[in-house]
Amino acid sequence: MHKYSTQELMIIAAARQINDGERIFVGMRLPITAYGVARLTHAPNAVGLFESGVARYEPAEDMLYTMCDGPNQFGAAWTTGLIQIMGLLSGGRVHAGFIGGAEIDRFANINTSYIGDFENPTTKLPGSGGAPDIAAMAERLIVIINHQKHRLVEKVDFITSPGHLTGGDARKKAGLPGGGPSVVITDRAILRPHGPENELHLASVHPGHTVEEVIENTGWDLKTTPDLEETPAPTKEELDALHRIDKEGFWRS
Amino acid sequence: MHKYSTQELMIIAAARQINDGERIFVGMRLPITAYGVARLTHAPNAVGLFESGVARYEPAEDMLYTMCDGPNQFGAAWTTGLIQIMGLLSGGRVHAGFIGGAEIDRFANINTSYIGDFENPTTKLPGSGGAPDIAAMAERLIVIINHQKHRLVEKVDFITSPGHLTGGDARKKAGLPGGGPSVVITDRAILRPHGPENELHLASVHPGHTVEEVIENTGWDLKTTPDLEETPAPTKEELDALHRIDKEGFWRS
Amino acid sequence: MPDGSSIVLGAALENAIPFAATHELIRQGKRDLNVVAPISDISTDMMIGTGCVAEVTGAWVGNVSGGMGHNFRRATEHGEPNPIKVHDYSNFTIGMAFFAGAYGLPYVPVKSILGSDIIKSNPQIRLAENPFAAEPDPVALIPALKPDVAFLVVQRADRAGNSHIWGSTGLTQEASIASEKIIVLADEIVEPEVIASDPSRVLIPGFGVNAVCHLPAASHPSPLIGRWKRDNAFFHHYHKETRDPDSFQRWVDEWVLDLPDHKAYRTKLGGELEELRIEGEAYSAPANYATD
Amino acid sequence: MPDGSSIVLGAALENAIPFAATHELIRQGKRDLNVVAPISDISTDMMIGTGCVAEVTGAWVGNVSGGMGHNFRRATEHGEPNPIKVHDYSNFTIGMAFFAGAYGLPYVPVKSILGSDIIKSNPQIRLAENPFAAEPDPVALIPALKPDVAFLVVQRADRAGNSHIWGSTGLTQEASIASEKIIVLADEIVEPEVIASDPSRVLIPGFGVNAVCHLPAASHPSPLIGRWKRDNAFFHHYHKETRDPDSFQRWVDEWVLDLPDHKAYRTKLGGELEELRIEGEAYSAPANYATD
Repeated sequence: MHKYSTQELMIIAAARQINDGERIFVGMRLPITAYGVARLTHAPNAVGLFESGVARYEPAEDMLYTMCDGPNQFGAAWTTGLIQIMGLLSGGRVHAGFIGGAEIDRFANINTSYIGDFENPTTKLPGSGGAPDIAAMAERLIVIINHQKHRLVEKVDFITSPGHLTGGDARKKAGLPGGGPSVVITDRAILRPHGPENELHLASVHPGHTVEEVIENTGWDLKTTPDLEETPAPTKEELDALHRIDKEGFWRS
Repeated sequence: MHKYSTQELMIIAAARQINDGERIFVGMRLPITAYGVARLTHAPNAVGLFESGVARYEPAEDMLYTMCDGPNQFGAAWTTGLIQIMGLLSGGRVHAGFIGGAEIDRFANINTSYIGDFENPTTKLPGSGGAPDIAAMAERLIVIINHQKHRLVEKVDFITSPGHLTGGDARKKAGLPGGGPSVVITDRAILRPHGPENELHLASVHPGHTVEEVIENTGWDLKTTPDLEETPAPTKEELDALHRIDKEGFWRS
Repeated sequence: MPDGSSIVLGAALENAIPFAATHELIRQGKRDLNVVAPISDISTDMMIGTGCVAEVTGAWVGNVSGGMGHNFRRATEHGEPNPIKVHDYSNFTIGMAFFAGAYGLPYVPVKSILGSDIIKSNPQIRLAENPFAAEPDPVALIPALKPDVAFLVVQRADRAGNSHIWGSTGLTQEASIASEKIIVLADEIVEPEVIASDPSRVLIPGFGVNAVCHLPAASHPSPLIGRWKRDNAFFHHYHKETRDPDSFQRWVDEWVLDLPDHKAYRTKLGGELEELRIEGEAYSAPANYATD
Repeated sequence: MPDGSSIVLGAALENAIPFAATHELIRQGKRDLNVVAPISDISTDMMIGTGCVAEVTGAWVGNVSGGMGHNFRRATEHGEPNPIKVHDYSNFTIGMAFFAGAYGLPYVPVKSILGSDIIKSNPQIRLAENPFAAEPDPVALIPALKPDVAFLVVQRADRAGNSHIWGSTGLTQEASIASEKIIVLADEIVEPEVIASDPSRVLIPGFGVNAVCHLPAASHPSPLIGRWKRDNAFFHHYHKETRDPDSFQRWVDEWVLDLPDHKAYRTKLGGELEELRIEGEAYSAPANYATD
């Protein structure tokens, strides 16, 4: 067995959500690295889309601080405007999007806007960026978030990016074309919507973590899927790919 | 006095409608030549816009058969898309547009679509192109048409491009932002909307033509403006500019 | 491509019209097509004349050099060779319809078709009130258009369809992205590095392209910026030779049906085509994409 | 530019942010501004901290390298130095608002903000039904945004403001054209022939530009493709040094208020700036615009 960090496991678990040939809406940091790992392993024909106006085949050669940095633009498939790239999303041409968040609730609604009342917030978060658009329009949504009780909550204070709203087919009723969150990857586990209510269930526990610990660190009464499993540890191929992308070991510690 | 053809007079009369510094939506053939004459004489800071996605300062160096020909693109200020250029029009940034037509009526509505009933036309004309957009949105509209009784009619069969509709402030009521036709230049005369009804009146008769002849060749009871004048003959400067543009003498005969 | 498809044969207006694709569709005897574009010059007229077309969705059909399109008139006025249905748009409103189709908007509200009887002849366009205005403020709602296949001519592409285009593009980008499939006709096939050297010159990325064909002069007789001049005489010749159905049949036999492919068409043009080839050099100033 | 103006300080997202303009507006002590952009990184945060801002219209305010924007939080949570009103948009919806403002559409109907509470926090966005759908089909109507002034950084421009930009542009084109005035900050001033050699690389033509300033590295610490790398350390430094109002005041004194102009800022950066200068060469393949 190979040594890996929790962050590395999260990235690799996220990379596994990408299928070959798919168009993926990639956010910053962790998702961008996950995209790179997927391209270098099982998804050599995936396409990465960045809302600022970039589409890439190969992952960038150098470390990126933002999606707009030179190395993400050099040799890109397309450098264009936001409307062209987010328009692919809005036009239903994007298979999956990656987003993070400050809070997520049991129907996978995500808050990156306001803690407390939006008219008088206790904490003002930076805001939405393009996350609502990605959550609304991508065929499926992959969410990455750190697993703490104050982040995985019964009900978010503000739905920045719609998950399954009030559950069941609420998304469809609200007129949302995209399929919504299909998976939530945390540093402890993988959660998936399950059953007719589309409530997030525990689907997989990362090696070294327990079901009890995951439930304790979740802000609602977390149920498990019938086929609960342990997240497979990263393979050597996956870790090699990650180390090729993450040259400086940013995600290793 | 200098020799000139009727076509040359029409072009020069049209060129005089362009003020310096204006953004002008230029069509093909006669208007493109008129734009060139204006730029080389009294309007050296005008900008020419072409709906295919071209903006130019200097007129093209070579003969153009269409606005998309290479000489109209080489050295342009901007080669882009239709939405960017027509969007300037739609956004209220265009001072004047030039259009022609097969039929025009006494409120300066223009038909380039159907003669007869549109569901069963006796003649199907090529259609609108961008003319309705230009007629709707430009601050003012310059119309160029040959002066024949079957072209200047009481009421057009089909309003492709709106003039003053049913007259008066009908344009405003219809929600049209642009000011509508300000002048109609023919091979015999210049007509302008006049009075509260915005009906086309005879404003200027070209040298060598008479008021009676113009009225006879108009399909409605054409009235004259109080300050009816004779169209000033082209100056040497104007004719020189035209011959610089029209190198091959296309408009001379 | 099945009969009954809606197709875009160029959307740049008078340049880069994919005549090579037009000819091939005529040779294949496609039927019941809906030809969708602001203006595709005589490309549309010759497809109508050969009975390929059931519907025309656009702003203008004719011959930009010669005026009227004779086949278009015969079909709309007398139902010859078959009646066709015309869906009228202005250039800006069909642009908004493609924009909406490309980028997932159900419709776009515009001002620029108000007052035009096109609102009457095209029942797809609806009048509504702008809900944001305090006073009555009419707008016209243009629903999204999503054609089945777009054909476009580009100056250069790599084998994956990553394409460079320069010069005015009309509605090429919006019409292509709105379409379910995109077919690229490339004047030149280049190495991927050439395209990747300038990702801002890409109008349509390869991942959206379904097929790439290497076809020099595919836009003849329309021009392709920096590659081929407009063959104005050819347009006039077409206008003169298609005044009646018989002469049109002779024209289309000679220039389309009796030729096996676009290579034969280029060979038949011979020296006439060579005279249209742009030999001069007027290169763009380089842009640096270095990262360090 | 009067107090109370609505301004766009870059709309490309994380590159080409016109920090030189931000600094100058702070020095001039502008008040009651409405800062409009999807994301302008710490440009917005420092304008809020110096009391220039009454309203923020956008999708994200913070520090892309460091996370939260401390001044943004102080203003929204505690009204320090003054309360500000936030008009929430997502990136695509503010894009559509600029598109509508640029191209004369009163509003644009979108799907992509449905289900989000942004519809509640921003009453400008209204829900409606798609009149073209047979079944109930909700859409969100995004009204046009038309800011007063847009500042943008370009790699090169001529003295008339005809500008070349390459790399991703976010909403630069739509936000600029939507604005009443456009101010160009050019990294390099070139002869008109350089720009005219490639009219397809023009994002904003000179006839729409109100002023051009020659300001190298005007986007520092954000990157400018092919010219300047991102100064990531500077963003982290800002994050660390602006945690409380006093330390922010020291930072803004040192880096903005105590400096007379952008030249002094560049001099102060000195070798740090030189290390960000891109020295390499990775040129675009030429495009030929010859006509004959």
